[in-house]
Amino acid sequence: MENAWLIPLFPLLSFVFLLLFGRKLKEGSAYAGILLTLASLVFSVIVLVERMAAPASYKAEAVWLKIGELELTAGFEVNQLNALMLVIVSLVSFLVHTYSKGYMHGDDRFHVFYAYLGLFTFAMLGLVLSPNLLQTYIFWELVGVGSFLLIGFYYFKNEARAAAKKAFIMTRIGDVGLLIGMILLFWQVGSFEYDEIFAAVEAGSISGTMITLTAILIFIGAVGKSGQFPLHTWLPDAMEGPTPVSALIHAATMVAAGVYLVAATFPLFAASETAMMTVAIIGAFTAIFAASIGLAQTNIKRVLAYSTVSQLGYMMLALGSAGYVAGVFHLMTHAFFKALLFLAAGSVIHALHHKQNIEEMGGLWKKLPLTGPLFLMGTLAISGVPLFSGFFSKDEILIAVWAHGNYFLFILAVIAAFFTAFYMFRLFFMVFTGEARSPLGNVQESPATMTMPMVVLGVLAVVAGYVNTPWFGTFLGDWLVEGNEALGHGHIEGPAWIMIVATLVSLAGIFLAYLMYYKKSLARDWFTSRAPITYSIVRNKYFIDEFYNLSVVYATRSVSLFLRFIELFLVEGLMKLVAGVVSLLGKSGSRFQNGQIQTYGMAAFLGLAVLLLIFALTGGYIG
Amino acid sequence: MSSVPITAFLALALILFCIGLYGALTKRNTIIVLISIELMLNAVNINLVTFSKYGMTPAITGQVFAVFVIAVAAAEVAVGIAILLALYRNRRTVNIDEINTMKH
Amino acid sequence: MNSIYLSLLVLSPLLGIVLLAFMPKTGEKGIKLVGVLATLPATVLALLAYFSYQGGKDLADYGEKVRWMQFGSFGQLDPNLFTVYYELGLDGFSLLMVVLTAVLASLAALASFHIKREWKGYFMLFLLLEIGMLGVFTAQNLILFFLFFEITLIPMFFLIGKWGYFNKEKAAYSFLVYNGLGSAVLLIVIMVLFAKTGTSNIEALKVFLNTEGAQLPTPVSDSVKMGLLIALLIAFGVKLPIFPLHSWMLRVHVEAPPSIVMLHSGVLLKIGAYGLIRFGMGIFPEQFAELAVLIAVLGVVNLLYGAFLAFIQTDFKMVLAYSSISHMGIVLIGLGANNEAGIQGAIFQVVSHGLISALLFFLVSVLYERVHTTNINNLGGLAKGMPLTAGFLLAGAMASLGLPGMSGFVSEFMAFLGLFREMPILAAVGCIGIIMTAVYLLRAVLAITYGRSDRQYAGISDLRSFEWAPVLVLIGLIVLIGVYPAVLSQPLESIVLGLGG
Amino acid sequence: MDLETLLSFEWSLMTPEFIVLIVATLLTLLDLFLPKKFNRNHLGWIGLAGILLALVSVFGLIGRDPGSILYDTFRLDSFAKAFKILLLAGSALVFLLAIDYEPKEGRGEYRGEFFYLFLTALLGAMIMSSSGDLITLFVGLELLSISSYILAGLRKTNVKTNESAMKYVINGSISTAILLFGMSYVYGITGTTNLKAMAGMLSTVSDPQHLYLLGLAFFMIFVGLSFKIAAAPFHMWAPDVYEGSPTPVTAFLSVVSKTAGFIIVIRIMLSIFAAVPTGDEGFPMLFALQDYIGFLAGATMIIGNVVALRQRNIKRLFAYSSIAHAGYILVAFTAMSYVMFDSIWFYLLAYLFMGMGAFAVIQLITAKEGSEDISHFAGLYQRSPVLAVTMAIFLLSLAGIPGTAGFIGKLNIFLGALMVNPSHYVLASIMIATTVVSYVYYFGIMTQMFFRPAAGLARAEAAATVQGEVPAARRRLPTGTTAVIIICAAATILFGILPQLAFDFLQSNFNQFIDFMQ
Repeated sequence: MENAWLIPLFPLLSFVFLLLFGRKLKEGSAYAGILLTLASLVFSVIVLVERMAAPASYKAEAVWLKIGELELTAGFEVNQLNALMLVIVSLVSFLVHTYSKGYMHGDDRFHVFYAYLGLFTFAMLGLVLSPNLLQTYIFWELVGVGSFLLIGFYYFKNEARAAAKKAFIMTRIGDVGLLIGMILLFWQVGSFEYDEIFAAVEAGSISGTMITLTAILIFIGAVGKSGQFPLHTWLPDAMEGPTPVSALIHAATMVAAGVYLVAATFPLFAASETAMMTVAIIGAFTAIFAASIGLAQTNIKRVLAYSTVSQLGYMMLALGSAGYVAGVFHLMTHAFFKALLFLAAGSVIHALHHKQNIEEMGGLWKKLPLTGPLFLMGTLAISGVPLFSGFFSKDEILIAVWAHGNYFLFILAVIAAFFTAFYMFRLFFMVFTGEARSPLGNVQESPATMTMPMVVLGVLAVVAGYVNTPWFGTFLGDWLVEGNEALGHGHIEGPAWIMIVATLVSLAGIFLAYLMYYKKSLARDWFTSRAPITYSIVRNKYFIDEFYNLSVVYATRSVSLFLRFIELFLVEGLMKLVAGVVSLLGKSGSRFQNGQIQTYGMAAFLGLAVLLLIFALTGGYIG
Repeated sequence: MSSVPITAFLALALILFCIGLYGALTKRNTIIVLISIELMLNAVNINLVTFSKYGMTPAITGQVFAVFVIAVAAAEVAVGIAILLALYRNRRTVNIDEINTMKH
Repeated sequence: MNSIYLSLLVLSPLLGIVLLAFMPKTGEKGIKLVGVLATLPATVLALLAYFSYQGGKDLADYGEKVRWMQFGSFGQLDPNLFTVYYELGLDGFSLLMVVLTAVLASLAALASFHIKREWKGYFMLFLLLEIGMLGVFTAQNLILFFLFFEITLIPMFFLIGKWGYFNKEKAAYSFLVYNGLGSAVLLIVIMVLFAKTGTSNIEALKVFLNTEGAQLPTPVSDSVKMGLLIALLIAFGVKLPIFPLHSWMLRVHVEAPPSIVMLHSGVLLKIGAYGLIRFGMGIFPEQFAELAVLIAVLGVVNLLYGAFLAFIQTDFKMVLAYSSISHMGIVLIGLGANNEAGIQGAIFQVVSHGLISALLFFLVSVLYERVHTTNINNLGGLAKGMPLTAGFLLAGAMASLGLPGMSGFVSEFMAFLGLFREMPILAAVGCIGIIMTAVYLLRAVLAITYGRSDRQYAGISDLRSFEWAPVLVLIGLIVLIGVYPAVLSQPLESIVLGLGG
Repeated sequence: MDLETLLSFEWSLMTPEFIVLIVATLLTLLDLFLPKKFNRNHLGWIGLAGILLALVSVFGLIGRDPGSILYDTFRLDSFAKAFKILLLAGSALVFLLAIDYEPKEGRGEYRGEFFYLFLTALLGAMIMSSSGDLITLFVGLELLSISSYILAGLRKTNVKTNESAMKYVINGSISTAILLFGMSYVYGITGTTNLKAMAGMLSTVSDPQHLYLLGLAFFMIFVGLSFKIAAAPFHMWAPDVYEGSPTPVTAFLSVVSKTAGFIIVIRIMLSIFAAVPTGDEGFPMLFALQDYIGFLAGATMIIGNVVALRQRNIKRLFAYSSIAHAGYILVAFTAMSYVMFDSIWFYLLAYLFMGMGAFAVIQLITAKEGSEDISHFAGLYQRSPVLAVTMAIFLLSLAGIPGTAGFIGKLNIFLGALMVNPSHYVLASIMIATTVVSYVYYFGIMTQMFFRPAAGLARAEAAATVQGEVPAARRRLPTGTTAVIIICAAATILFGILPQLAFDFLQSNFNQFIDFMQ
């Protein structure tokens, strides 16, 4: 555990190494990346195991920056939460590294891709290990850059450029919130260390309003990263990046960082009811809002993107409802099955030569014997079908919400679950069943490097749930909250009917999708024809992007133009004025110099006269 | 004789000076300008002599000074006329307001 | 006490000037070589000083003091009265600035390989400029400071006016007039202090003006002090530049040759900050505290004004120019906070922006060499033709927008840390600037490097030979500071503790 | 007075004056009797030798305690010595210029005058500097003026020259008249023309009417004198006269004659009006009227610098610039600080070198180009870099850039203006602001020299240079001018870097000029 700090260094090494020698290695770069991430995976597992054994959390720090008397430290900490995260991140990262070997095959910037992956993994692991807010923020930003670079990997595509820029800027908006929040906290507590902050919160040395304020500011940061409403629009666009990236960053790890942050600072939130409420409401709203958009998308990756947004909303909802364990649990399961879904989608896209529109797909079940079933597993998991991982975690969340008494939010969550089940199976049926709706060319299954990781994730998508179930015990939960009351209980008891409701709802969703897209006994436009406006609104994602373009972007431009006006007329004008006055003086002076001797004499005489006049008027001396 | 008050002399000098100044600054003919300047200098002489006779502390130096002034004034005018002649040779004019090729 | 180390350091470029004076006009290679070599001694000595300081050497040992001139005949009363010494010295802050200057000078000399004509005159002026800059940071009294300060003025005028781009003469003049006015105001301040206290030594002034009942030739009232401080603010506000006084600096950034702009925005602008901290804050602490709010406000205004205007520029150089304004706003923010965090942040920003803008402008010159335009509308997809340049450009932009792990972040962070303590609301407003920085930089840089690439840029060559050195050195330093800020903070400890309310 | 009283005087005090006088007479006679074909330039060298001799003798006298002869009409005090040095050094340089001066139409029959008139003018200036009596002052002044009238008009056949001389004479005479009128009143109140005696008398004046009269006299005298230093309101003659006169004469007017002007200003003002007590606590009149002088100083600086912006003729431009410099020096005079003498002396010294050097270059260029338009400096850097660089040095010094004597001089003046209490903030600000304005035209010339390509005749030459031929500017560089340029450049830099050389000289030899009033 003392060597946990090594874990992020392996990927960093791969980053540097590939930057320097990648050009020579070409595709060989893959091995460097894979091996190094494997190393960090191994270490993380070791750490996790040790962590299981020894309850006490470990922390090591050194002074990083001295400001007068203030000393800012940097170091690393291992506790239950980040031990778990370490494994999730390094595992998914490792799998994605392997997968990409096949997926990115033949790209002339292959090595760059792996370098970027390394950078991102390094940042993400570092983020997880951070013992204080400052360090968190630092890696938080680095993660953002990693994602920025990978989204913009196809730099020559203007869409990619736009998407990358958008992602960076929108997340940065959130980051500023985080920055302000943590600085305010710093001046309250006098330190960025989590434990000291929590101690201060415990001791009640921070005013309630300040807690609420800082908590919400930090949450804004989380909103930005986790693509929560209203800062969610970047995440779907981020699908411009290569699909493995979507799996790694925009499903499993970085977007989960927001949830992780809230979880990591949970005691702070717990201390403020308002903050909790905000988190819960935003979460719930995002969940249903994104799910509803997912209903009408036709791009395979975008559907998944919106479902990610909605699932993250779920997690936020859980945390906001004091369901710490539920949130983290869902974070874990979601990481697995969503990564699986993305990789599977990736393999579909790979097989169809980068076709992404599901309207053009169909009947791939036969052609992709391995991808199909794996995709189905993922779909079942996310839809919360019993015995799949998603089922347990989602169930935990619902219970937590109910137990916390947010009945309205509970209903929203249930509806969201219904939507989820519906659009996921809509996706599944449209892609894999029926007939191909367009010539697909020759389609064959992806190479092993791509399928193997999917298999691993498939297994996890199924079994991951059993670490924390109402039936076989909830040791994940118990372990997570061990020795820290502030996080709440390992398992919240809830009425049994919730589980049944959840199951029914998801099944209903599946059934509806079945009718519409498989049996076709229910016309596809049954709903759309009835409510065309609603449909177009949903299809256009509630026109959020358009709204932003009209408001924020336009406002910025106009401010700039106004300032330019000032620049031209005030600043420059002032300068010109002064210069003009001087030269005018010069002109009049030289005109007075008219070459007439007598004028000169007259000037002297007038000067004398004026002096004498003043002298006479002042009756003598001014001094 | 001494019934004439000092102020009268001073006033005379002042008036003479002003006339001279006026002439020097307004006349077109350079010769007249030079003459006006002579007037101004003579006003000075009157002052000096007056003071040396009727001043609070009469002293001969005033008159000495006056003599110097007269001498110098003569020299000055001589030079002035000489330059004017040179000018006249080249420009065929003594009108002071035409001597303005250099300006601004 | 009296080592000639600093004199050697400051005057070492003179050697180069003399050498060049005797070289034939036409020997391009030789001239360039001598020009670059001549900047090295200073660099070596500066680094030596830095490391031996890290090794525990006392900076006071570098001090030197020689009687220079004495006004009036007050020798009998007091040999020091109205006497000006030639005195150089170092403290943590000036040490950093000297190192920065020396290093940047060497790199800029390398960048000057892009200069096309009359290398002889160019390098002679260049070296003269370096002397001025080094002197400014080592001068221990105001008059000497002013002397070096003005010495930088002349070479700059010629370097801009002769080797600049299209509108060079106009740029040179507005540089001259603005800075002339600035230094004029500065001179008045200096002379008032000198005339009233009889000394121009900075330390002595600190003591005289801040101890009750100090023996002065003529008393200095608080209102006078305030007036002087405001005058200082204007004087250095021109250099920095502060909002309404900045238009000259835009022209310089656009018209001057990039190698000179490296020095200009890397070091010369920083003289403003240096002066404000050294004299404004050092000599008039109380008054400075009173003005803190004003300064912070000015800082935020600079930050936002620059950022928003950079957002709509079409010339990349213009974007960088406005971004300099914006970043100097952060310096002011740090000073306005007027607490340890803020001041240290400001100083960090001074150094880090020096490095970053130098890097960016060097890349600009590399770019201009190949594509002969800096208009972002005509550029695009350069990542194809010159991936390395593009990559470094992106890295530079990231550093400049305050990416953690690079120097920009540390300074920005500390400045805001400081300001949030004193005036949270204002600071919060300032944070908009952080977002805007990202917006305009990405807009510009991505427009140049990403996107469809015109085939006309397909065949262009990437970084080559001498162009590597500046890029690597600068990136290296930027990252070093970002990862291990102690390299800067450690020399500053004493100073930061000394300053600040 | 009989012979032995005459012999009893310490004539040695007048050695420098005698030397100059003798040389002047000598030159006159030689010029009269030497054959026509004899090259009159030798006269110039003789004159130069004489001046240098006089200079040496002044240095010889430095040790002497202040003394006065001829019943206090002639006094040799620190002030006189210090400023005579300036006058002599200035004239020496002028001579070097004059020897090389060759107008288009040739110097024909008046070569001789050209030299000995300089000497008589110099003599007048020297007399002024050490005269203790209004009459001698006046005579000295007129000796200087009349000689310079003739010098200004020496190129008889040249219209411009005639005109400038005419203007000079008339304005000069008017100023003299005004000056004398003022003097006459002072004499009237004191009844004596001896400065020391006057001071004695005036210190007891209390009758308000007399004070009022003195006030009027003060202004008349000041305006009268402002002509000599070319300061407002009597400055307007300067540009025309400078433009029209032969370049050496212009140099003489702007350097030596200006110095003489300041000498007489200080002499009269300080010895007469500093003595007059005013108000209740006997505040000296001069201080009471400071603000008027300050006002004029400000006006002078502004007019000089602002109008100079619009000049195209180089000599005219320098006329305005010299007006401006007169303004700067007046600031020092206004302040009346402890360092007044030092600062004025040093500034005049600096101005001597930078101004003279600049005029030397101008003479060189204009002689070659045959025109005085600024544009003829274009591309000078290509044609002869050295010349361009030295000119740049002079310009920088005039603009008061650090590292040159001009800067130290300005520094000194500032110090004076600000160290007195109440400080002259306004005046100092005007001074510095106008200095910045002056950057524009000084650097304008540099722009021509360094940035602009050469035009016309010059271009051909530049081309020649490119082909490696020796350009005219470097070909047959006239000895005198070259010497002046070198000396001036060296001195400008030297006193800019090590002003203490001059300061030490002042402080150790002249003991703060305390013997001025005794």
